[in-house]
Amino acid sequence: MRIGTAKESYAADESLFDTAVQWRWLLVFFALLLIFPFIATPYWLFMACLVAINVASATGLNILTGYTGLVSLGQAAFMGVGAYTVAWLEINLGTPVLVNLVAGGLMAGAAGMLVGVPSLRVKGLYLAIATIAASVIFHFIFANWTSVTGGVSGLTMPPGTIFGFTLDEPRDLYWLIVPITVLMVIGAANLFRTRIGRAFIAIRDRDISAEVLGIRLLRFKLLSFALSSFYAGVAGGLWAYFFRVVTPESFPLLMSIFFLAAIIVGGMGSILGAILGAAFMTMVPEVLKMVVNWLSPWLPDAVALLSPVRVMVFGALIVGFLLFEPQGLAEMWRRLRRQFHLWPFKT
Amino acid sequence: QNQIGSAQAAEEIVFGGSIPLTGVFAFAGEGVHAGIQDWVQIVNEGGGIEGRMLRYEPEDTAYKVDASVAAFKRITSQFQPNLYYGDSTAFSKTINPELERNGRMIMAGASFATELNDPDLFPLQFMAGPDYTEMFGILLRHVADTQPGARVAFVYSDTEFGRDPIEPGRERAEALGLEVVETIVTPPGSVDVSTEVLKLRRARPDYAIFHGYVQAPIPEFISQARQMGMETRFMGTFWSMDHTVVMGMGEVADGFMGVMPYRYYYDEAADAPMLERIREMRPEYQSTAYMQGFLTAMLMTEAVERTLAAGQDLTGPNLKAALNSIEDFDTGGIVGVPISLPGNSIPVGRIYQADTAAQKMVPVSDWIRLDQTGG
Amino acid sequence: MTAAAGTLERLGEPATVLAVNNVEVVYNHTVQVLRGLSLQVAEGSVVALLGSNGAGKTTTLKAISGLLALENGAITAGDVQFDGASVRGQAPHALVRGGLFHVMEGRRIFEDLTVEENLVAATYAGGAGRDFDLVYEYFPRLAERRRALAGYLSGGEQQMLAIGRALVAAPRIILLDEPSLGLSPMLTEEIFTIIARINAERGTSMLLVEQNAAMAFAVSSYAYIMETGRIVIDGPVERLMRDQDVREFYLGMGEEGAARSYRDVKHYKRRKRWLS
Amino acid sequence: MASELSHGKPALSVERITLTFGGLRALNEVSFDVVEGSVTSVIGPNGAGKTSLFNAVSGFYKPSGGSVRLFGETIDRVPAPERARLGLARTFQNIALFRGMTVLDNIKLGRHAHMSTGLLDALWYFGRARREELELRAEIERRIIDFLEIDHIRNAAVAALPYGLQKRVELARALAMRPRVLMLDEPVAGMNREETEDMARFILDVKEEWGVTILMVEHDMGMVMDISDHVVVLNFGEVIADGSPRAVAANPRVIEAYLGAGDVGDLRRRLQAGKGPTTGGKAA
Amino acid sequence: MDWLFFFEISLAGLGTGGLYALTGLAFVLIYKATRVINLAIGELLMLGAYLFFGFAAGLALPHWMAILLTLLLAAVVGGGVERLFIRPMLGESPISVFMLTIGLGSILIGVVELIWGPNPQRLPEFLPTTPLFLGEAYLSSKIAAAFTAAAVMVVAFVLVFRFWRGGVALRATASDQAAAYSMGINVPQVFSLAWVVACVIAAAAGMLVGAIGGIAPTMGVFGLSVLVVVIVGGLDSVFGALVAGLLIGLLEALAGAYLGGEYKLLATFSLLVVVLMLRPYGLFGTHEIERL
Ligand SMILES: Nc1ncnc2c1ncn2[C@@H]1O[C@H](COP(=O)(O)OP(=O)(O)OP(=O)(O)O)[C@@H](O)[C@H]1O
Ligand SMILES: Nc1ncnc2c1ncn2[C@@H]1O[C@H](COP(=O)(O)OP(=O)(O)OP(=O)(O)O)[C@@H](O)[C@H]1O
Ligand SMILES: [Mg+2]
Ligand SMILES: [Mg+2]
Repeated sequence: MRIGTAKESYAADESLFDTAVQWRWLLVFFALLLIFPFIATPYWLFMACLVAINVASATGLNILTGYTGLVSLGQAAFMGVGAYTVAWLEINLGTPVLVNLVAGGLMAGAAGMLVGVPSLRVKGLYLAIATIAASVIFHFIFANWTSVTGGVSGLTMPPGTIFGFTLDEPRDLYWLIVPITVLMVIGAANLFRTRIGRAFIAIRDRDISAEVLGIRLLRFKLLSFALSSFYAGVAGGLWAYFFRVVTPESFPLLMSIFFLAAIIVGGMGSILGAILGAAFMTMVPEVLKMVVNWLSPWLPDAVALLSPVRVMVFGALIVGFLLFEPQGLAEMWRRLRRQFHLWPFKT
Repeated sequence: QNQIGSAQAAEEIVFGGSIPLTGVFAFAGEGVHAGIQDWVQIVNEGGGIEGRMLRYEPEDTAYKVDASVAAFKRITSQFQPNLYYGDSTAFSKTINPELERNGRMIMAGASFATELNDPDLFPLQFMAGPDYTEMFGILLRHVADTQPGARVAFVYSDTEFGRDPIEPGRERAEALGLEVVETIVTPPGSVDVSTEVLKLRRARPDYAIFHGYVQAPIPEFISQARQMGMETRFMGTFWSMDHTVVMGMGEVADGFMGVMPYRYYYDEAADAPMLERIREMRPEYQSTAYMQGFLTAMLMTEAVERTLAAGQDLTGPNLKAALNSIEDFDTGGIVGVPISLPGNSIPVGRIYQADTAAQKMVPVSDWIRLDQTGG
Repeated sequence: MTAAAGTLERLGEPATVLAVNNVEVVYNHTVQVLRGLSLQVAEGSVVALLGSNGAGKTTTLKAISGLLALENGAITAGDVQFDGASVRGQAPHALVRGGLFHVMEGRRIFEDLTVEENLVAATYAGGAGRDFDLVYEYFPRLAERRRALAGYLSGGEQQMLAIGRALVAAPRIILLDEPSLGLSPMLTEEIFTIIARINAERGTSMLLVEQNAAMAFAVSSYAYIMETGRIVIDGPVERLMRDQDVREFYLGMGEEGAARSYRDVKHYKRRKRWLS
Repeated sequence: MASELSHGKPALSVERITLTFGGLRALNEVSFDVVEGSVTSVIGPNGAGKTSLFNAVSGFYKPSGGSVRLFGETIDRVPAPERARLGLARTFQNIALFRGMTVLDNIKLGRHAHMSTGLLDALWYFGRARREELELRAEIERRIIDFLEIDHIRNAAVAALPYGLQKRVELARALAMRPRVLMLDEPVAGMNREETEDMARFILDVKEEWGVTILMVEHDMGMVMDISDHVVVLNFGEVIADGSPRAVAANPRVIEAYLGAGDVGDLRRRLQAGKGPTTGGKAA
Repeated sequence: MDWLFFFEISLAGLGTGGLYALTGLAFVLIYKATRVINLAIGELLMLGAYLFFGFAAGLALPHWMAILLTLLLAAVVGGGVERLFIRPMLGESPISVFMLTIGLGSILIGVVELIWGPNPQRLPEFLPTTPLFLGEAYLSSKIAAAFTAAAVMVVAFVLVFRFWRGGVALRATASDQAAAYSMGINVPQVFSLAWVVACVIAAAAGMLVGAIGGIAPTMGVFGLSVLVVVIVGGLDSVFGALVAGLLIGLLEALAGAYLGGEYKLLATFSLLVVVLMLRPYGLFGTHEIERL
């Protein structure tokens, strides 16, 4: 509970960030994003880009699963569609990077829409499993449509160029990936201030009554699928520029599970949740690895010994969050903020 | 911290590694890890290379490309490695542009993918053995030698790894006058192979070559085939030829053959002092992945030594050139013949066969050397 | 058991089956809903518990039957005694098997089980075994639809099924939460008649939560009225029915005693005396 | 009063609607008119098909025969969401609020079908989407929140609200739908006398001040008889009576099928006399 | 058309189908009682196989004893998992619980890798290996034995559900836990029971699967095919698991034989899509009741 935020107008009440303090923090955050590439090591730049890509994709999945209530285990496959589209365009047509990314997103969006078609009849976890089917089928296409996808060995693409700059290293790609992610996140946040976002939430809470209230179920479910896959497709396209090798094995089912885990750990149905969750889940294995490395002076050969523990910790994190912090990191963050705001009385 | 790092790097020669210590390929990762460690220790105990110590910096990747790249980034930003071990074909391909840009190191890895055996596309990489197609070549050469005109079948898993040598393998077989009567692909992770065995029985091959597996489902395959009374001889490629893996198949493994570029841990051949050394360091059995890691490290340090001896900087191209200059190199018996590395691979191998009674892999052919260009 | 209780009753003061003493209930460790609530149900009697929406009637019943824990609620003070023993620490199913049956608000029938399977489920409460004739005798309509999925029954039929399950369980006391919710006037009357009949014929005690005060008063002998978590007024039904506030707010009668029309209430508002 | 209205223009006419579930005939050739500006109530025993009728009218169920007209236009081919846009709003028997949203968002959702923000506008927000949202907000505040006296809970999560308030929010959401015909399914079920009085007042105000035609299903006979202009009685999916409240209440078939004795005092006397009921358990 | 071949292939397919059905049964049991989609079923199966491996190969116990101990320990694991992880999730959204089982699967993989290492292993032979011929048609005896064991268990369960009132208790609990409590049903006990029995079945399936294909920490992918089975059959239908298990086994075998191994998964998942389009709740699943 914040003290002393009397709203002056409805417009103020409807805005995303309601206080000057929040705006200030936001500015600080953006400033950090701006100077980050100049102070970070290549490793941290790499991780930052990876986090940003995952944030973009997780935000997309959050639209579909967190807000619309349609569980999808096909997010990785949609990323794959985006990545292949981008790689194919870059290799064969050499179209501009941004065009390729949009095309990747649209392609994935179309694929998502197709997968979403059963969602009108198939519900709940049946639908979740049906999306696994989609990822299996896409994997099959990736692996066997050799003339386009390069078969199992996939596509190796040249670096993208933008305004004459070659996007070769994370240091360059950062300026492509992070702004696009920021834009996509802002878009998602905006969405839930409007009728479209509300319709999604209504479908999540009770789809049949939503219909009687004037929401066209098929249209909005498909829209949610399309939008979520568009996000995945763009993220996949960024992924392609980032790694420059796209193979069928790049987007396994496990990756879809990863994104689902990310939004759960972060907090379903929360924009901040997807950001925190994706960042957290991307960083956890790395942090664990560091811990193991720090331990190695004491534990001889700790790397080899403690490695299975990492698999366990990945699982334990999901389980732990669900058991002890089911609202996810976003809720923890809010609690923290509340405490901060009340301390000692107000900021 | 960074300063300390680079100061060290000036002294030490860093050997980085994206090693799959967990995940589906962990069994290989562990062997490789131990092998590299041991060779590094041997070199350092011997005073390093021109007084410069080796420093091995591995990181687990769980056999995931993004984790491997992350490990690479971290290791390269913290140290300046000149040598690197990568874990998968996808990683090798992904990191290749970066390698060339970085220009400071050479890389080898756990992948014997045919694709990587191209010095033009992958100028700073190599593999410490034959590529998968060459493995097939060696196996087929052996088959053609023992039973000219034999009927062969390929059984492979539906992965990049599995599909790699199938097409060239077919051409190769035909060139050798062998008949490829069936190619059977199994989905990754499949358990029950009854239908595949039935298919194989219809084809009645004299030889069936497995590729793309570690162990499962080979034993079940063989056991069902034997139950059906099939006389087919079964063969495997490198990753399914480890002693533990083969013996782990149980009785059915008896007579299972395959190509192996290295000698087994327990080989007491007189010309293998290095194996003696390994047995001293590690009294228990070490896998063929260990040998692979060990030999990789050995070749890399040889390249470093040659580069330093020539008074050159430790750059990727220099190192690779030094590596390519290796000719008739004595591996201390790890490979039974002197080896050369004119391109990206060492197309040498030998056919071993399982003797389950003696619990040994025994050689059934001499060392086979493919001519280097005939991949 | 009922027979024994019956004799006891004749010997003197009826025994108290259920006693709620100064109970406080908190949801999610934060929201306090009951604030020191007390009530008693005598053996063989029907007691009504009335109160406006959100007063905590359902919460009271859940506190008694132990279902509170499922909604992250807890009794933080006071005690509930069933048959002389505290219910705190007893699992809900154990209470049911001991003869305390809760017919929950909103019917809560098992939608994807058939009518008959719903009754089978109730046999877990002990009681009459698998003989459902009694239920079908009270509710012939259920007999007709015994193989239908309960989810497709109409509201009234579902309510019958919910009470039918209580009959199968043959408990000593039934906690009834708004049994007339959504029922037609005739069915409401029917249900209440049956409630009275069960009470009369089988000696089953009842604690009845109901919005239809007139109906509730018709079948019960004693009533409690609660507001925001505590009892504000209680007494024998005869007395309450003469209380001016009760007449006005629960029975809808104007000051002059005749029933008030809904058309006339438009701008009329008077505060309840017990709140001031 | 009822007779005057019965000559008015029908806002909604139901014509020979038939609806079946498998073998079950839930509605059988049901016909009646809802006169513009009236409060029309549908009553009938449980399972008579009242809710099914609502569902058929609002397009959630597809009737197998008959047709529905809204202000003279047939809407049989109009899908449910589109009917909402035409001004057919409703509340639900079992509260169907969206539990993950605040009261305000629930109400805003009611306007959904009348809004035009497209996907790109929504992602960008500033501009058209924002303007539309702010207008909506202002209107809801002015016309609905104040009117239904729910300003203190506008930012509360609906799941935590007491039942009575939830019903009120449902009404608010239906009002946000710009209804021309408002269908209320058991608006006062589970309410005590006092709350019922509040709701009755809102319903009458909506009718009078907003000029909305009201179609209501309710079992609370006191309220139905007091505030309706017209009553339709359904039994086993068929209309068995149709007329002014007074006429319907006196109709012997209605009494037999639905109202029963209707005399609580009598019931009480019977029970207290210990006679035990004689009619208990009788099938309808 | 080579009919003998077709027949043999079909037999083999039905053999695997039996294992699918069995594992599907474990899955359905949990779903029926607790509405939990247990994505860790593959890992529980793997754990069972490893436990047997530990007893039979590690401790070199006689096979019958190893089997008994495995089943016993699996029961303990089932009870423990339910108590520690599932029960606290009562009332949470199905998605959360579904994710929880994914986490659980990951934990199990880690534990197994920690104890037994990451490498694939062979189970000691405990199934008959003498070949079996039906007329001229060959059938792997292991598959036949596994199929028989699976069939017996599945049929036993179909009967139990038909004639035992516990079946009603199970479904009642799944439908509405609070209401089940209020019927006097011991809900925690139903939960435990479902998990215990399901884990025992999964362990049994694990031993059979391991006997055929060997064991590895990754063998949980078997669960993926089982997922298809239970969706096609209907999540809450024991009979559906049986029918769909056999159907999927058959389809996989035929696709593998006539189209090639790469088509196996494609075929089963395509079937899944087709079935869901026609019957959104699987072949025999209960429709969710949707009313306004
Ligand atoms: N699970 C819960 N968590 C938090 N608060 C709750 C919960 N259940 C009920 N409450 C709150 O407790 C209060 C009392 O609720 P309760 O359901 O007991 O009222 P009631 O008297 O039965 O009302 P009604 O007549 O509407 O049924 C309400 O304010 C309600 O919001
Ligand atoms: N989706 C459905 N499938 C099958 N039968 C249904 C369905 N919906 C309603 N029914 C049946 O249709 C009949 C009418 O139901 P409806 O809900 O319309 O009754 P109602 O008049 O609203 O009753 P109540 O006053 O109890 O709400 C009932 O017998 C019910 O079981
Ligand atoms: Mg209540
Ligand atoms: Mg109704």
